[in-house]
This record gives sequence, structure tokens and C-alpha cells, in this order.
Amino acid sequence: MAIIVKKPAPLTFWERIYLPAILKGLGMTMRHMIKTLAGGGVTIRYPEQHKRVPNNYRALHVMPTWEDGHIKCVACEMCSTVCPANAITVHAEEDENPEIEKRAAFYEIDELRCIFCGFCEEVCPRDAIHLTKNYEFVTDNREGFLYGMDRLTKTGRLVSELEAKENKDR
Amino acid sequence: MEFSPEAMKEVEKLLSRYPIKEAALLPLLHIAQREFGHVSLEAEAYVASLLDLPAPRVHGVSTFYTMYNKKPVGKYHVQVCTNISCSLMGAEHIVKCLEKKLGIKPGQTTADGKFTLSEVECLGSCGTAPVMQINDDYYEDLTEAKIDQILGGLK
Amino acid sequence: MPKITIDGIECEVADGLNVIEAAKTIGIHIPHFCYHPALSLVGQCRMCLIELDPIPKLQTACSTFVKDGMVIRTNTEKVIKARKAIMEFLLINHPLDCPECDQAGECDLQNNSFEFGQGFSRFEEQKRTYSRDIPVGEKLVRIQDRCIHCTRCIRFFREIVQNEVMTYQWRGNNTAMTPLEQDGRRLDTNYSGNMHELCPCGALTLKDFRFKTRPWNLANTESVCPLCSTGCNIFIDHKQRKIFRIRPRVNMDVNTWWICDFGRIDFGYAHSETRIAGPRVKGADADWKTALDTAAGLLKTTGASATAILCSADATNEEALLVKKLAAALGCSAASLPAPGVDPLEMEDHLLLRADKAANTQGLKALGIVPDPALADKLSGGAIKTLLLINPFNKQLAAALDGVRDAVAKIPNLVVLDHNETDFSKAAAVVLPGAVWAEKNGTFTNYKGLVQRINQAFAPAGKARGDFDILLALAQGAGADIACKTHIDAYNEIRDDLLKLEAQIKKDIEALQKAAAEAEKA
Amino acid sequence: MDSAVLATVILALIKIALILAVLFTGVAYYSLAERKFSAFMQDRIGPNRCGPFALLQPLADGVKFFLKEDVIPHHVDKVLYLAAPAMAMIPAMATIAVVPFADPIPAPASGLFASLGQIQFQLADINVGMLYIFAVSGLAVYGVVIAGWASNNKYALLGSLRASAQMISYELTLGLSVLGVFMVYETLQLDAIVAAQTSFISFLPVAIPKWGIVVQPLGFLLFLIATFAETSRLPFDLPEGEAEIVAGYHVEYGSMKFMLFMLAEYSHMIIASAVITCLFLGGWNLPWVDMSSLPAVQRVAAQLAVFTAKAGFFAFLFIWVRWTLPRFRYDQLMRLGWKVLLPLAIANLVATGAFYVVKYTVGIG
Repeated sequence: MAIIVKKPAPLTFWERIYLPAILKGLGMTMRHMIKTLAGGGVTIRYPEQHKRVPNNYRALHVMPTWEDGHIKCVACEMCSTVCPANAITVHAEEDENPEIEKRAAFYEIDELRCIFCGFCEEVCPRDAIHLTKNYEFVTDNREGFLYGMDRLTKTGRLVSELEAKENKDR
Repeated sequence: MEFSPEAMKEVEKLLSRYPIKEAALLPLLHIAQREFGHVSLEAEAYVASLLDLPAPRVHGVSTFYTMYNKKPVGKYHVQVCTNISCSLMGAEHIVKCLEKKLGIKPGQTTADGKFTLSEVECLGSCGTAPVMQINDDYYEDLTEAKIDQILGGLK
Repeated sequence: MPKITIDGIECEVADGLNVIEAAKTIGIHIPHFCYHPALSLVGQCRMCLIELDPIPKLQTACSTFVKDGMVIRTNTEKVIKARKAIMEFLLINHPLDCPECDQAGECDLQNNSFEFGQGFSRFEEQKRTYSRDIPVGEKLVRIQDRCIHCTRCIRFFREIVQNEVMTYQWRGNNTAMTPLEQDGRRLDTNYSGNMHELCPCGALTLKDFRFKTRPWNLANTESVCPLCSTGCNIFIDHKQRKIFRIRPRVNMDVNTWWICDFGRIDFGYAHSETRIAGPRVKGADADWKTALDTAAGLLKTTGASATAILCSADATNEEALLVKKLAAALGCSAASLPAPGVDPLEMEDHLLLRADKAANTQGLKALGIVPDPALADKLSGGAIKTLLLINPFNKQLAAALDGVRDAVAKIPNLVVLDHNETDFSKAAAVVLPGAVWAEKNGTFTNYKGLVQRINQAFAPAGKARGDFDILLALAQGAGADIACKTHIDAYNEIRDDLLKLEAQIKKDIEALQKAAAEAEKA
Repeated sequence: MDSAVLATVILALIKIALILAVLFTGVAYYSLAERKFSAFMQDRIGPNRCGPFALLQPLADGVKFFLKEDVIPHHVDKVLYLAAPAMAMIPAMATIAVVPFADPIPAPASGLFASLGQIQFQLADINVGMLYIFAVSGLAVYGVVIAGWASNNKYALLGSLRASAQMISYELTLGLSVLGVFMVYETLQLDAIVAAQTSFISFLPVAIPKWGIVVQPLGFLLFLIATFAETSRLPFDLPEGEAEIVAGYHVEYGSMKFMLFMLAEYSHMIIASAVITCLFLGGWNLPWVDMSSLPAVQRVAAQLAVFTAKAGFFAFLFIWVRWTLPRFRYDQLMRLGWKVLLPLAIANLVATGAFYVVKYTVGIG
């Protein structure tokens, strides 16, 4: 059975001289220009303005601490177990406080490996890790993306700054 | 730490009554409590040696039963029932009165070593609640006035 | 052989089994906490409740023994409801701190609460708690809050260790398992470590393993303990080429459910700082080719009468075969040295530990590598100019060499094959870094002739190589024509010898037992 | 020296200085405008960092180009490589010489320029103005071709080959399409053409200005399309073709040399806009508006404004078309040039000629 290739319909005269189509195209670009000039542009002035990210946006992690500064993490290794990117390394140690018993001696997230799936946050039984909306943490070296406990406990500050900025932009 | 000769006689009588020595554990602990005032860890070990038992097993038994005093008690061990019937009939008030009179909380012993106050479970005399037991004697249908009278008689 | 019906499945099971074991034979798991096949029955956790026709009330499976015609149901609504009720009671006081708990991941309570627990608690009062500094010995960590009062620990100490030291304390809600160290009873027996597996919740965990890693991160390699001639079956739990713990592997012929704490904890030498870093020739680092060539050359220099091979009984049967072939090629003798006064059958305690602190004395014997009492004299007399010393780190060989330590160190052509540094390796002309047992494949023959396989858990550390490969290279360097290139070939070659030995030992042991029985009668 | 000659020379120098200053500034801001309008057409904002409305952006660009390292790749033909940007730039600048911007004003009554009689807003009023433009702008292709050759790079060479073929093809249409205009206005001088467009079409009842776009609509269209091709603007930017030949002939150029190419391209566009304005849109005049009665300075200012507005529209058209139409394929380009535009241009020429034959024989208008 022969395969019949459907040929496009021959162009009409007006289509063949292109000019109406060109004018139509010019009209479209002009429409966009006028719309943008009237304030309908989609870009934002990034460093000054911030995009409003959705509430479930997932970016840099934070490890919340108790009021006394003690880390909430008990090093149960659920996050490192569930992590599909193997980005989390945890080592546990004995806490001086017998009520807490176990805490993380070493906790590190390789943000370059992280795929920001949020599983660690979901699996954490102690609410000891969250993904913030802070997506501004680029550096120029790989080590800079290794977030240990000392840095992870402090990224929370950046979150509030970011949210303040967002509120200002609104 | 050793039993008196009379107690030893009793022990021998008890041991002869059972096919295995372990069966005599409860009565022996009672004897120990009578002899030494309370069942200390040493007393447990002594009883264990009499029965050829490991001391931990004796410890398990003696701590299980509340009638064995694990700590020294005063001359008069005042045990107030605070179980349901007695509580309904005002046992808590009785305990308060005793606390006030003796100046101690339940579980404590007076400074002169005379009285120990305890809250205990059912003493099996619900018909005459509230009830307390001082050493081996029951005092029933207690009121505040009766307590004064009873304690006064003991001093 | 009673015929019973479990959940509608008719089956025939062995006599004298209880329902838990009977159900296990047809693959039905009945959850339980207090029951353990090695321990006496107490039937107190109530988790194993089952329906038994025609009894109206639920029965405990652990204390119900099979009878012909029994009809058992383990998955009815009534049973499930009962299990859920039991779990709810057990979880009233259990802290549910699985994130912190070392047992998480291999915890009966956790597993059963996944199946029968509920996601919330109706218990609104304060949970009872205990102080955390309750003494429990050097090897264990005890969190009494987590205890579910199964009394396995009490029964283990009473019945298996025969050293009753744990007991209940108080009653009802306040019940606590407590050790009472009196009259010379100590918690730190050589078997306390077994609590780690025995405890069905996280109340007793191993201090040595505490917080090291999570059990689900570990790979489990089946192996055999090398620390004495009992040859307990073990799991090597390891991660990233590092042993994290040793667990017993059930083998009713050898170690039943237990291992001793030496075997459990003494694996540090596999990762110690004294592991020999790489091959050395005359104290200087060398590459493997140089070292092996030099060693093979040295072994041939002084002639058969002045050459000897001394091998510890930690070598596998396959390595022993190569040792024998190497000796044949060199024309010299291969021997082990007798540890002073060690009888391979002698026990050091009533349970598992044996006086013979080498894994494969019997295997070496089967291959003809036997203690040579004359060798010590030859060594001290200076008759031996060339010595291949295999694994002098082994305690037993080290003890046997104690008297001739200086003489051996002075041997000019001393070749040492070992995994950890010793005085001998420091004095040796050539040092060949070998593997520890977790790093090699092979078989050990235990005290009663049982040949047991050890599996390689991970590759030898650093530049070390498997002893089998090293010996193979040495033997080939010495001119031997060796057909068996792998440990499996080697095993096939010696299988008959080993089996013969096993039969022989069995006969010997029976004879000994008979003699002992007769002596007792007389 | 004769004072008239001196005055002419000085005036020419002043004009050169002024025109170049305006041209360069225009080019600079034209590039900014292109970026801005591109952004707007794509719903973006565009440059907004340098100064208010990014007005300092051209300056920043210039500074950047000046400060960039002047790299000469080792594999290039050095002499030609260095000459090519200049060869692209010089014709672009030279073309502006004959473009008029406004009516002449009378010279000051006294002083140096009195002898000149009037001051023209045009650098060189030569009687072959349009021919000059064709001639000089035709040279611009040399810069491109030589750049491509000298770069010793296959992409650059492909770009320059495309450029030369494209320019030759479209120059024909460019020249032929404008012949009709010359026929109508009967001159080659741009200022004369502009002046001729102030009148109205004689034979029609309503007053319709005699603009080139009215009398030569097809010629205008062809000229416009050919202009796009000549300036290598989209949809005819095959010499650059970022997507397939990575910027084409100037791929090996950086810093100031690259800037010269850019300057040339944008100068071309500005001059083309000016030329189209002169030829087809009545130059600086507005129909029905008589600016000649105004005082000289105001009149010039008004005319310059009108001229700038008209040219500016075409300059904007360049940008506008760029973001509307996609690039032609090479064969499409050639087919369009040779098989469509050229026959149309010839037809237009013949039709115009026929019209005048009829007009003069029959005597319409």
C-alpha cells in the first residue's frame, strides 16, 4: 500500500507575496512592545526585585535549633537514608544531655548533589531540617556548597531576610 | 546479719514443710522483716543464702510485694488505705489530718523515728471504710476525732 | 509427626514444636517478644496470641505445643484486635524515640508496631521514665524507658550464662529490669553482648556499636569467627570497607544463637594503625613484584635443611594447602608451633569459648601441618637460616614463639606474611602485607572437624593482598607448579582430606564421651 | 588663498565634525535603542543598569570595547585582518557625505562665510549623489570579504562569501528599483529629489504629495527590501548567522576592531534610513505645511526634526523587522533576489518608462 504524503495546500496569492503575513507579524511584535511599555513585562529587576516563589518552593536547607541554640537533629540518619542523591552525610555522637542522648557530630549536605526533592524534610522525625526558599547561595568554589552544621543552622537568618525583601517588593 | 535462734527454728520448720526450698521464700522474707525491721539488700542476700537462691531473684520477689518495707520504718507504721471505697469515705481527708498531726508526708518517718506514714492499696475492709492499719492492727470507720484518740493512745 | 492446620493450611510438623515454630516451618510469622527458642517459656508478652479451636479464648502460641488435629488461626479479626491491643499497651510507656535509638531498623517492637500499632496514643498521662545512669556493665547501654518487660535478659542470664544477675524490680507500671551485682555476680560476662540481639526493643544496646551507624546501612557478609577453634558462625556487618560490628549467625551445630564478646568486639585489628601499610624489603618500601621476587629468591638461598615455614593456625585450609606445596617445592618442612598446653577440645567456659585461640588448628592438622616441637630448638640453635613466618600476629603463635623471639628476629632471611606489625615483621628481611579474615575467602575447620566457609566482606586494606594470592605467587616463584589458581580449586583438592578428618574427629569425640561416661559410672 | 575656498574648506571641516559627531552618537544610541526595543518586543526590560533609562549604556559599551585586550589570533593574515575593520567603516562614513538634512539657509551677511551665499545642510552637493552612494556603499562589502578571508577561519570565510554573494545580488535590485524615482524627479541629486517632492501630483483631483512612496510604491518596497539585504539585517543577516556560522565574518574580531564592524553596520542603517527618507518620504518637508516662511534658524530646526523623525521611523523599522521575521535560508535569499525582486524591479522600470512615454506622447498632466 502506497503511503500518500499529504501535500500542503498551494499558497494563495496573498500568502505568496508574504506582505500581509509580514504585516501581521509586525503587528504582533508591536503589540508586545506596547504591552511591555504599558507595564506588562514579565521580567523583574532581579537583584533589587525578587520573584515571589511559591510557598512550597524548595531551596537551601536550614537546621533549626532549640531556643538555647541546641541543634534539633538527633542524627537518626533518616534523611541520609532517604536522600535519592546521596547528598547528606551524618555522623552521630553522644549528647551531654542524657535527655537528648544522641546528636549529630557531623552533618553535611552537598548542595551541588542535592536535587531539592524535600524528602529529607518530609522524613525528619524531629523537624530538624527544612528547605527554605533561599535560592541565592552561589559561590565560586565547590567547597562553598558543602553546608555543614555550623552553616546550616545559620541559613535561617537568610530566610527571614529574603521574606522581608519579598514583602517589600510586593 | 543473722536471724535469732527462735527465728531460725521457725525457718527450719518452714523449710521442712515444702518440697523445694524456694517455696519458703515469702515466709522467710516476712521473718526477715520482723527480725530486721525492713527488708534491706543485705537481708535479701541473707535469705537467699538460706534458700540457696541467687540474690537477684529474692530481690525481685521482695520488691514485688508492697508489704515488705524496703526502707526502715518507725515504731508505728501507719498505713492508710486510699483505694476507692476509702477514698469515697474521705480517706484523703484522713491522710491530710495525719500529715498535720505527725508533720510528715506519706512515705516519710518522723524525726523521732516513731511514726511512718504510708498510703496503701485496699486493706480488704471496705465495709468499714476509711481504714488504716498500724503495724498489725486495723482501725476502722475513721474520723478526725478518732485519729486524735488513736494517736494519743500510742504515744 | 502431628498433622495440624494453620490458617487453613494443612501440614505435618515435627513433634514437640510450639505453635510459633510450627507456623515458622510453613512461613507464617507469629509476632512475639518474650519467646525465644533458646529460653524458657514465660508467655507474658501476650503478643503471640492465636485462636485455637475449639477454645473460646485466645491462646499464647509460644506455650501451646502442637498436637495431632490442632486447628490454629493466626490472622482472624479477633487475633489482630488482640495484637493491636497488646501493642497499644506496650507503647504506653515506650518512648518511641526510634530516631535516637540504636535498635531502630532491627527492632521487633518497631516492626510489630508498624504492623499492629496505631499512629496515635490514647494515653494522655506522663510516660514513666527512669534515670539514664542505671549501671549495666561495660559493654551495654541501657535505656530502661524503652523496656517492654519481656524478661529475655533475665532468662538469658539465668539459663544461658548461668549467672543470674538481672531481675525484675518493683511491680506493675514501675517494673524495671535491674542488674544486682552481688556475691561476685557481674554483668560483664563474656556473653553480655548477646543482649544486643536478644532485647526485642532498644533497652539494651551494644556500647561498642552505639551511634556508629544505622543497621540498614550495613552490608552483611556471612563468615566464621576466627578467634578460637569453636568457629562460631557470624555476620560481618560492614560499610565502606570497615567492620562496624559482628553478629551471631544461627548454627545449631556450632554456636546456636550466641557468640562470645571477644568475637563480637575484637575486630579492631582489622582497622588498626598497626596494619602493615605495604610490602617492604629490608625495611624499605617496595612494590609487590620486587617484594615477592625477593622473598621467593630468599627462600631458595640456604638449602632445604636450613629453611623452614612456620604458619599460624589462622590460615585457611586453602592457604595451608599452598603452604604445603611451597614447602614441597623448597624441600623444607612446614609446621605450626604448639601453643603451650593447649588442647583443641578444651573449653574455657561452659558455652562457646575454647582454649585454642586459633581458627583452623584441625584444618592444618588434616593437611599435615602439625606442631613440630623440634623446630623451637632449631630456631633457638640457629640452624634455621631462612624462615617464612606466616601470621605471627596470631596470639597463639606469638605465645609459642615467646621463648625464641630473639633468635627468630636474628634469622637473616626472615620473610613475614602478616596483616599487623609485630616484632617479627619489624625485623624481617621481606614483609608481605596479608589480609585479615574479613578480607579473604576460604574455609576454616573447627574443633570438631566441621569445615566452614568464610566469605570476603571487602577488599584487603591499602596495599595488602589476600594471603592465598601471596602464597600462590611465592610458590610459583619458588618453582612449584600449582594447578589450583583460586581458593575454590584449592578447596576441591583438599575436600576429601578434610572430610576424612571430620569423620575421624567425630569418632574420637564419641570415644572420649563414652570413656567419660564409663568413668562416671565407675 | 582665496577666501571663498578657505570658507568652503572650513565649513566642510565644521560639517564633517558635526556630522560625524551626530552620526557616532546616533549609532551609539541606536544600538541602545535596538537593545531596548528588542527587550520590549520580547516582554523584557532590557539594559537598565547604567544611568537613567540606561542612557549611559553606550558609554559603558564603548569603554568596555576600549579596555578589552586587543587580541590578534596567531593564524590570521595580519595586514588584512587589521585593515578589514577600517575598510568596513570608511565607506559607511563616506556615504553620509551626500545626504542632505534640510533646506540651505542664507549665509551670514558678513564674516568669513558671507562669500558663500548660502550654507547647505549637506556635506557635498554633487550632481550624481545617488550614484555616489551606490558606488561607495558597494565598497563596504570589501571590508566584510577581507575580514572573512583574513580571519583564516572557515566560519568567517563562509560569512564573507555569503556577504559578497548577497550584496551583489541585491545591489542590482537596489539600483534598478530606484531608477523609477530618478525618472520621476529627473535628477540624481538628493536635495533636488527632496525639493521635487514638495509638489503635488498634478493630474489628480485631490492634493496628494508627489512623494516617492506614492509615485513609486513598488520601487519603494523593492528598495526597502534590498536595503535590508545590503545592510545585512534580519531577515537577511546571513553573513553573521549566529546560529549556524557563529557570527560569520567577525568571529575572530574583538575589542575595538569588532566595534568598528558594529559601527559600520549601524552607520549603514542610519544612512540607509536617511536615504530612504530623502528618496521616498519627502525628506525634511511635510506636505501642506509651509516652513519656508519661518525665520532661518527655526526653519532649519523644524526641518531637521521632521527629517530625524522620518529617518527614525525607518531606523525603528529595522529593529522592528528584526524581531518579527526569521532569517532566510541561503537558497531562499538567492531565489528572492534573482527570481522575484529583480524581475519586479525591471517590470517597475519598464512600467514607469511606459507611463512617461504615454504621458509625453498623449500629454496627460
